[in-house]
Amino acid sequence: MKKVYSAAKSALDGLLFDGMTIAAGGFGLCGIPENLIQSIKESGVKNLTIASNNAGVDGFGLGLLLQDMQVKKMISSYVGENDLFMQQYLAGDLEIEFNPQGTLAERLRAGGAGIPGFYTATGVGTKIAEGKELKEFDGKTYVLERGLKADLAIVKAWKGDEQGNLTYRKTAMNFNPECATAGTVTVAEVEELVPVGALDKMSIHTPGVYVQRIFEGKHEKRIEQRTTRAA
Amino acid sequence: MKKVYSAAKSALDGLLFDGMTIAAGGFGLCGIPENLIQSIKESGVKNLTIASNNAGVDGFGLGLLLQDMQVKKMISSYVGENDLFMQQYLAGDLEIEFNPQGTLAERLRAGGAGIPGFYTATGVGTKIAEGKELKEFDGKTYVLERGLKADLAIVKAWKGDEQGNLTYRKTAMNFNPECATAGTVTVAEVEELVPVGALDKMSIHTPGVYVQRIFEGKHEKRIEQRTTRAA
Amino acid sequence: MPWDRNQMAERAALELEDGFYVNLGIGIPTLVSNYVPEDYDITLQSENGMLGMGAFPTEEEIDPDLINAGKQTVTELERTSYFSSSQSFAMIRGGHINLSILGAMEVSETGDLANWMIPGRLVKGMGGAMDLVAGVQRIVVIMDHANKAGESKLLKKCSLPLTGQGVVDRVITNLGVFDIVEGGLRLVELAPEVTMDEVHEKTEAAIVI
Amino acid sequence: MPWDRNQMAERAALELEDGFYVNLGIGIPTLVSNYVPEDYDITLQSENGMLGMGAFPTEEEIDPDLINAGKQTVTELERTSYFSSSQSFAMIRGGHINLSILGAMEVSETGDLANWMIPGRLVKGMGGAMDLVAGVQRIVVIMDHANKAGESKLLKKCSLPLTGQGVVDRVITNLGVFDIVEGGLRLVELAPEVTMDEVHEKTEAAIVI
Repeated sequence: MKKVYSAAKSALDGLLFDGMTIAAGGFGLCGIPENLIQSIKESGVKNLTIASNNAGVDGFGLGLLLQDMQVKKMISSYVGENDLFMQQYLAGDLEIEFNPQGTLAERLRAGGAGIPGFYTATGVGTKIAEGKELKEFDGKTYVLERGLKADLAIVKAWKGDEQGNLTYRKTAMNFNPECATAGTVTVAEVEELVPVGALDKMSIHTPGVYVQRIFEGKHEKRIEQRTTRAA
Repeated sequence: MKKVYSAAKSALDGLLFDGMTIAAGGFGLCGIPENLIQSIKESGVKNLTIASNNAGVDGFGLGLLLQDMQVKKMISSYVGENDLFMQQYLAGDLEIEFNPQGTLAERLRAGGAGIPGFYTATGVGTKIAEGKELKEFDGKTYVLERGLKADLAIVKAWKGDEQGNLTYRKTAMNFNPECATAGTVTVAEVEELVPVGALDKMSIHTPGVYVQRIFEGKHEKRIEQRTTRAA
Repeated sequence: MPWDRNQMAERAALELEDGFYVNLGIGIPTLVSNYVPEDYDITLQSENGMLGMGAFPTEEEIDPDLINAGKQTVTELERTSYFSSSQSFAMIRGGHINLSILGAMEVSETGDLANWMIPGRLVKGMGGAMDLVAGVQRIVVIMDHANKAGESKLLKKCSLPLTGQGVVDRVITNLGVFDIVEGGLRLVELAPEVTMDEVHEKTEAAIVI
Repeated sequence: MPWDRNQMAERAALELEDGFYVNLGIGIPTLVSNYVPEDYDITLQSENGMLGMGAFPTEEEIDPDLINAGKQTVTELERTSYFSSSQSFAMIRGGHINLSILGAMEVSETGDLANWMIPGRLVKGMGGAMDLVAGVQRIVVIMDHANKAGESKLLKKCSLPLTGQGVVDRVITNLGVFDIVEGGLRLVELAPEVTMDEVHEKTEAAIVI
């Protein structure tokens, strides 16, 4: 069982199909699977539903998939940074399902954990709860949210090994561990592929059981809001 | 805000009351909060409901709390290793609520995560689901399980710092992270209290926000099933 | 004289207690961190997965793997821990964060809060705001008392789609500090030289004594 | 000649596929690890929070912080990762473990499994068994075909309280291998010199061809 691939293209071989659902890690442009997104763009696959907290920016990250209208629907909490996105959205070419950020994260975790539904107070009394089942627990009202699974999860980690074990770095972790669990197949790109045993066993954030394919890639790691103080 | 205490007794000061619910980390005798259990025994607090995967052994771990009949009810998945437990159970002095191990773990996580209920396939069609709400998702039946919170959580970690950040070691992690989130107040005992900044930031398994009190203790770490192979 | 942005942030800093874990929204709430008392041990949570958020980095310190929920580059502290999004919101939803200070477009007299969408305008999404207002122990809103057209933002009922229902504990505006209580807003404090008459005039929501 | 314990375990090892993540119950299932083909890359999960469980330790290697779900001391491997109980069962419940091989007291012709309590006897609890049978992709049971009184353990309906309903995929007994299919048990394989007549005689559950 070899999990290691040479690059994004081979790692995605046979996995893509029109109309599929993809869960993508990353928050803004931080910790996004840059190489896999680029390769999905090049594949030309269409009608994608993508669960990702954000939608990238024009010309980078998930924004790349908008250039050829590959995305049918986004499941996101915030999509403000992308003009092309907004054009397609306003033109009715792109559907968006807004999920509160914590609900999206928990939906992905639940999907990966075999939990088809859970109750949360988030969104009760708002548009988000409309049409969803409400239930009272101990006198407080909660809304039923569904676990979310994806045909494919694409994630980015700092280091990974040949068994698919992954370690993330700082806030580049974000949604990646949840997405990794929610994919029927999960493909991981890492900055550094290390020998099995080289990772600290107590800081393997995604155990290899969740990762079917892995490759080492180069990462631009573009910064969205460069904010500094005087030295 | 000083979280550091000198020992179990002072760390528990003012927290114990008769009839309270305690969530206790550990699996078997592995990763149990030895010092806190001993101190709870000495406090004489009564009528406890304890959520813990197991119930210790005679004279060690949670078994200590049975000697003076301090426990009213256990919420556990397996309690086989304790004669005194069985005597009190058979005599009707001790109530037990069996939870499947994964359901117990998820109930504690949910309790700590503000999720009052979740659906699982575990136990559907068995005694465990009797009297609980069933619901169908995508043609499969699931049972509603409730989030579980405790008045107090007692956990044991390998290393911790003065901010309450905790790092566990190997399988001594087990239920400790879940219990830490489920306590209204959480007290942690560690093998080594280290300066803030000394823990690897990517392997802090329990962030300090969950820990209100912490102390360094000595640990016997008794082994339940010493099993070896020839060298 | 009504408070300016910085004075509102300074007033909001009085909401902090030593040892608090706090989540600050973008905009004026971010300024609150400039007014934390020196002897207080305050830990800032950033909902993208960080507890113990530090200052903005120097040019040399910039790390693309280290940003806050506003996607700005930040730094870490000795105490910092990192975690995934589901863990971050478990912390928020589970009531482990003591205080969130955030901005709003409207607040109602029953504590409803609207700050994520204006019908007819481009909707960017709620991000983590709905989780924060539903989960954090105490919600303090900082906002101008009236909008640019001079209309009260403290309403009987929000006109905009809600972010959360009955979630606000306290509102700090340029005119004063108000708690949401049974029956409406209770005045806690007035900005210097602001009169009760002015507040009444500029407030649609019921004010209770 | 019916299989003995080791032969049942050896037969069960044929259920493994290269790359599988596997959870083995206590008792005979544990023996399966002795028969893993050398060229297979198999990872054992231990539900107390470990993926990549190694052999028992030598005296020198014993570590009280390193035990398996049977509370026995074990060792780690290069590939090993550790995680908390909720993460361990997220893995199990979410269907990420390929195969679980476990013992049973009774299995019904519809795949019901009973292995955790006998009414009137001391009940110790189900541990992780209910989660495993409900969540793991494929459930293979190893058990004797009949109990000590000679009564079939493959029943039309379990007499004991269930661990899981309709969860068993395959049963390996000392007499042979049986799949749970529409209508009952389908014989997959007989132990050497065991006849179909003997199986019919010793099986209460319906056998389909």
